[in-house]
Amino acid sequence: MTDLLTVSGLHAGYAGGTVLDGLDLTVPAGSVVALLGRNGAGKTTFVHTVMGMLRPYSGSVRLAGRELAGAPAHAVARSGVAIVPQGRRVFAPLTVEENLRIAAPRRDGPWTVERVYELMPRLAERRANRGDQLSGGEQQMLAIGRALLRGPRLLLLDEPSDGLAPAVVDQVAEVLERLRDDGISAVLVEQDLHLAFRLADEVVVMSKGRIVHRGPTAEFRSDRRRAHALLGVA
Amino acid sequence: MTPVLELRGLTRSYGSLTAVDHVDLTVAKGERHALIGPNGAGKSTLFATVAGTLRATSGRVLLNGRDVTALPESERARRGLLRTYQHSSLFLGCTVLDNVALAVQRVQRVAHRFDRPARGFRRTQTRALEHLESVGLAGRAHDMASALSHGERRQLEVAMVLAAEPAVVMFDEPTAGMSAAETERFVTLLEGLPRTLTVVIVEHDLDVVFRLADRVTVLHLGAVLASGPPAAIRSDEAVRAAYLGAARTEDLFTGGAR
Amino acid sequence: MDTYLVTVLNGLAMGSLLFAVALGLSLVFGMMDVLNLAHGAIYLVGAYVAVALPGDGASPAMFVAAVLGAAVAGAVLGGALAGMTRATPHHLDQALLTLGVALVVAESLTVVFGSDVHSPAAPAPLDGGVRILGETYPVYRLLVIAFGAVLAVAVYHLVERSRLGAVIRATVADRAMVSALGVNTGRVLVGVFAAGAALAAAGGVLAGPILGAQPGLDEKVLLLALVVVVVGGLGSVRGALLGAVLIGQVQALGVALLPEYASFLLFAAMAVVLLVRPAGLLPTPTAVRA
Amino acid sequence: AGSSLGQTGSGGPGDEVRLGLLVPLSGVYAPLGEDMRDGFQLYLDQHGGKLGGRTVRVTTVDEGETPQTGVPAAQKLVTQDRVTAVVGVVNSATALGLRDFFHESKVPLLVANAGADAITGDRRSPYVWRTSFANGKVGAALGPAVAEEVDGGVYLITADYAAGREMVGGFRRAFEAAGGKVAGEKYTPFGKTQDYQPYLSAIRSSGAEAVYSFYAGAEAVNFVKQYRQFGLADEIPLYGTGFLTEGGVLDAQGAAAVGVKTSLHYSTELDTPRNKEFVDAYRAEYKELPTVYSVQAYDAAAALDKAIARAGGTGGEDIAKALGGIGAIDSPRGPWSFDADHDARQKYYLREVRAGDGSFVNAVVRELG
Amino acid sequence: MRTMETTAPAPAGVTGGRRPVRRGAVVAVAVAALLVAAPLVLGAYPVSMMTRMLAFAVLVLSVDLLTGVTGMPTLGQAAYFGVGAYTAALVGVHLTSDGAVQVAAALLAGLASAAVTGWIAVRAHGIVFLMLTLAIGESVHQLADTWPLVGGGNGLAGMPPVSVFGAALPAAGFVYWWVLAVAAAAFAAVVLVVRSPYGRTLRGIRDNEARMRALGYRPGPAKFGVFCLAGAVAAVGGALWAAQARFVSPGDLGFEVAALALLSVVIGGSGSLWGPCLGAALVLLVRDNLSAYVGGHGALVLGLVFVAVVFLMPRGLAGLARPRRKEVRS
Ligand SMILES: Nc1ncnc2c1ncn2[C@@H]1O[C@H](COP(=O)(O)OP(=O)(O)OP(=O)(O)O)[C@@H](O)[C@H]1O
Ligand SMILES: Nc1ncnc2c1ncn2[C@@H]1O[C@H](COP(=O)(O)OP(=O)(O)OP(=O)(O)O)[C@@H](O)[C@H]1O
Ligand SMILES: CC(C)C[C@H](N)C(=O)O
Ligand SMILES: [Mg+2]
Ligand SMILES: [Mg+2]
Repeated sequence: MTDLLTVSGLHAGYAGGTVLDGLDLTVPAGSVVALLGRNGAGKTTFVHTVMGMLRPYSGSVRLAGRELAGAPAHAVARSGVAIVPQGRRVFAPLTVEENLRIAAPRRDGPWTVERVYELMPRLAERRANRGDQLSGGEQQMLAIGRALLRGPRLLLLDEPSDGLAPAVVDQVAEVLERLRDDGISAVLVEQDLHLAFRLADEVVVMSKGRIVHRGPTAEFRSDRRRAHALLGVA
Repeated sequence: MTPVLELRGLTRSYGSLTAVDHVDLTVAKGERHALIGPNGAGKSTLFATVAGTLRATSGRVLLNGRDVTALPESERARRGLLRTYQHSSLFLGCTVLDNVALAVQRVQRVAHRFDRPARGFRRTQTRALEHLESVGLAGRAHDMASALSHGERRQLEVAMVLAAEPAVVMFDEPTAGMSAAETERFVTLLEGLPRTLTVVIVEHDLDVVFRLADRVTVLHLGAVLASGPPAAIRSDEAVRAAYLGAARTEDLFTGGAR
Repeated sequence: MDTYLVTVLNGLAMGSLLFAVALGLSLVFGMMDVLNLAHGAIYLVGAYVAVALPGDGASPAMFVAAVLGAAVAGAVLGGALAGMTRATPHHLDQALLTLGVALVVAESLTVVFGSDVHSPAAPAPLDGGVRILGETYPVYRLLVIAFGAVLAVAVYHLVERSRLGAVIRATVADRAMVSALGVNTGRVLVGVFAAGAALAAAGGVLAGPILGAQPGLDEKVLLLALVVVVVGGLGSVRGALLGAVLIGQVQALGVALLPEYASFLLFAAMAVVLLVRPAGLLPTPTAVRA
Repeated sequence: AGSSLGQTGSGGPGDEVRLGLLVPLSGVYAPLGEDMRDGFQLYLDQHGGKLGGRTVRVTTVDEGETPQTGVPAAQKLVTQDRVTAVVGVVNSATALGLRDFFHESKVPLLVANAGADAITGDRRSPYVWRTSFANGKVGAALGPAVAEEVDGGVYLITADYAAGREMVGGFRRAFEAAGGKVAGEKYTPFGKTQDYQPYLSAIRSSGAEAVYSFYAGAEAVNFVKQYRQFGLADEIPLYGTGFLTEGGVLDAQGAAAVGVKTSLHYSTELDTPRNKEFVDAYRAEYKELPTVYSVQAYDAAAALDKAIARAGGTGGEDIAKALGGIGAIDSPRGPWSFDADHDARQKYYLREVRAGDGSFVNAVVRELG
Repeated sequence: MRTMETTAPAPAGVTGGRRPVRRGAVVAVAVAALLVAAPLVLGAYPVSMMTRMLAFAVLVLSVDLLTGVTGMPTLGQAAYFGVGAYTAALVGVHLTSDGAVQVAAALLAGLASAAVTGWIAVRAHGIVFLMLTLAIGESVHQLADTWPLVGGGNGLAGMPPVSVFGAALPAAGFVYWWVLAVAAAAFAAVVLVVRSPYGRTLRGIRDNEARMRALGYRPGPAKFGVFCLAGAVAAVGGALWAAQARFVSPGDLGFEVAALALLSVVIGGSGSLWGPCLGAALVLLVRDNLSAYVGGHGALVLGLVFVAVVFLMPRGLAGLARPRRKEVRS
């Protein structure tokens, strides 16, 4: 199995301060890696750096061998990476429909706006609402739909279940499972361990900007004590 | 049992959409009341209408038996009715400490004093630090709020609202974005709060809901679908269909003792 | 009564000019969230292009060429400004930056053209007047009205009805996120900026025969455009149009009816509108946040 | 430079005379300032760089648009550059604001444009002299002539600021004293009016037989052009103070100004040998026609020339005293002298804009009273 | 003057809080000493220049209080500056040359005029507030320009030299000391307010007014209060300006003054109080002095300075005092 994403020696942070301190991570093609860790561990920083939304101080980010570190986000996006950002970041002044339309690439992809509506009918009902006239959960659905429309090879999911009702989490999980089966890779940052374990092939735990654990999901689940220690729960 | 918060036929529409539809709800003093429901059910809208951020289309809000429907948001807050935001709403250009101190100094009635530097108001500073301590942010007191991660902001949001010494506090998905450890701390914090304080909480994390709540109300399409003790709600078929979906009962971890 | 009708007509002409100038400002401010204080200076560049036309009473073809030339010059300046304003997302810093550029541009124009007042003539066939309701009215101003109407329709469709418009609005809301959707936001920014500046410069040529060209005109025009934009509501084409028509009438009809208060009218009108509708007459719809 | 705790005064005696030229080089008055600078320089050039037999060193500073910049600039000339006398000042408020300063510093100020009546009226100072004009007098000069030429009411319109009100006020007094009737009056917002159509409509419907106005700079251009564009020029004759059609303003107005009649103390078209010689010299040097502003500064140099020659030394006090006794100055505008108020006592001319060869000029119709 | 430690939002990570404060205090004392000693060594013109800078800095201080601290960008403070200047001049011409009386009268007039006009403006936000204050400023300017009682466009002249404790101050250096003393007092007062709980309230309003309401604050009165205070401070600046120039004209409260004041705040680094005061000095220096060397094209220099500041000092002059860090995209 080849690695789709290879990150090595990544240093990044804000205003000169360092958050990621020489981080290495690989995501094999067709697999889902769950990225876990306490608040402030640096998960979002990592995801943003891969996406090109934050310029790393140093290090390498390779997608299928192509160096992306330092490339602007639109270039990263065009090489097949899509993000469901933390905090949703839907476009407030645009309608649901417009939010989706501007995400859809001009050429045909596997996803269409109609298919997103089918997946999340709630969005179809609210298609004429502006982004900021949606409930929190509806915004999260929109953010997921927007990323799917990009038809990515690599999905960066930063807490996609945040704010979703349990039933919807279920639906989303099903979709992601199907995508995984279709060969899409993903980095899944999650606090909902049910969802993380259900989707991930491997679990990576971050703490203070470093990776402190990496292993198959089943192995991670087998040691409750270690897992609790890693995640900071007594 | 004295009702501290009563909603009578509370309704709020956005144009043709009635997001909150004739909701009647009574919350007793000291109660831990959970509000759950599918996305878009109207939970946040309900909170905003009760808090006074949004005007009610019709219906009334009673706080300690007094009608507060006509009062602006700040007046309701002064009477102890406060809420947190689903999307953190912080003072991003201020320090973490200042965020909490803003709440504290209002309660201590020194918010408009300008005869001494703020540092000189010891009581305010210590109180604010205590609140930060309680959510685990004391170490970041002097960082800018904008430098907090998403989950840290959620914690600050909690500290801020508690620092405003509410009589009734409405938490809108407080643990969304908090890690397991932080969620645990939040639940412990809530459990430790005195029973003079009334809590209404919206949550999608059912573990939290069922651990904390005395009573649970389910909102669906803006209206109350069911209301009752947690056990009754958990087994309610309608609730299951509208909200819970496939129950996730399996144990997360397969090995080791708990 | 007839007197006032001609005044109303004239208010339309001024409104039309204001629209052309304010539109660019409104687009750049409302859509790109950059307060471009160099807008007036770019307008002035256009006005001086009209001055530089060979001789008075140029041919219409020459005049059209001047409009296009000015638009290109404006676009170049606007593109440069877009590049510069990327340095900072803060409104006040942008104000400082664009004002600095405005001073440099305006002062350079003075170096080249001197500080004398210039007043280019309208293209020869349009330089006359027609009798309307017993008064002589300059033909050129009628043309300006027509131009404003065409511009309004065209831009409305482009901005508020197309995918490009949606991308632009999204870029203001969250630039990094749009970028993460594969859109080169730098280009969007430059494009909108260039278009806005091109409008300003073209407006300068168009207004040349009416307002002339002289040092200091840039500030006056900028101020008027700001008033129009704020009164109309930021970022909306219809708002800019309504604001321009309103301010045009305030300065024509209002001045005719209340000459003693002429100097207070502009700001009084603005204050009244803003007190009643703080977001302007026709803002881009903003929802109440829960 | 020493301390700043003592009184300030002008530079001590010496062979060289240091003069300050305070004219606007930026802002709306810059065209005036440039003409003044050129006029002053021309006089110096014509006299070998010497005034009253002494070598002159000129420091030019920018007056800017308002006293905000003008006053500090003058203070710099006096306290830093230690000049013996200052020439210039376009803005009346700046001149008025500087009065006390020059008075107390005992440094002569030769105002070469600013027209406020009060500069040489109520608060006259032994140190402040004016080689230009007083607003009211320029306006008044035309009053009797218009009363005589026009049969019917005259409409008054001007920019709403001190100079506008003084000029129109001066005109009105003289005009009404000569039996003229005012058909209406309007004061348009100063510096804020670009479109005069509402006022032009009002003029038309007032039934006035003539219009009297004062504008300067861009406002003058717009007013005169629109006066023609809206068809009034062919129906109602336009009179005004000379600034309405002076210098660069007239160039910009072009044909639209033809027929406008104004009063002023100078015109390039004055048919005297002294003026011809001046115009030729000026043209040769600067490739353009002089303006009244050039002449006012030119004459300030001439006045200083005489005063320095008369004065025993080059101290400010001596020169100020000497200025009172210099008698008539043989100027391109015709002979003039300082009156008791330290103002220029001079002739005014009735001028009419006519097409010259290739450009437009203020032809001199006749002398005014 | 306890200046340096006033960098309004505390820099991130104040772990080593001690040393910067002490260094700041040293710099503050040094600056204060230099300011006091200036007239002993400098000539009359530089000292009068510095006097104007101080007066203008007081105006800029009031703009920073509104713009940087409270988040209300204003183009109207020149109006209150003018009110103060005219009041001081009127008192000087008609009543007394006592500087303290003039300053006190100006302060009250500024307070009153801000109170009368402020209630309209404080209801607005951002650019709308900016435009409303501009409207106030232009209207007051128009009034000054046409009102005969204050001399109209010709301005108000004839103010005798200012006196302090009965002694007239004829020389530039003494006027300077008087202005320095009052400006320092104004600065100290504003610093105190900004660091007080009320200052925190104002920063809260700047960052998130809706949230303030949800916490039980009434932002309206708090904003009105600071608006009045800023009006009073600006008016004190105006009185000081008048004390130096001994002449007031509509030009002193025009748009240009308002704009330069706002720009000084940005140049200095908004919210830091001392930065904008430096910005004020820089702006006046360029406008009044450099202009002479470039043949009336001072605006060109000023424009280049503005552009340079944005690129070289992203956080204004105040930013230079903090360790420079790499900027990153986010
Ligand atoms: N400003 C608005 N204008 C129009 N419709 C709105 C507006 N705000 C919310 N809505 C709609 O009202 C409904 C209720 O929204 P609300 O935010 O109260 O839901 P919620 O129960 O909090 O959902 P979630 O669990 O997803 O946060 C949603 O369908 C939403 O789309
Ligand atoms: N814009 C910023 N400026 C400065 N520091 C920041 C910024 N954003 C995040 N940080 C800091 O960087 C660290 C990592 O933040 P990050 O958002 O990557 O954490 P995270 O693991 O995603 O946390 P969470 O679970 O809360 O989302 C935190 O200590 C945070 O305080
Ligand atoms: C003739 C004008 C240029 C006079 C000038 N406006 C003044 O203030 O006096
Ligand atoms: Mg995160
Ligand atoms: Mg919600």
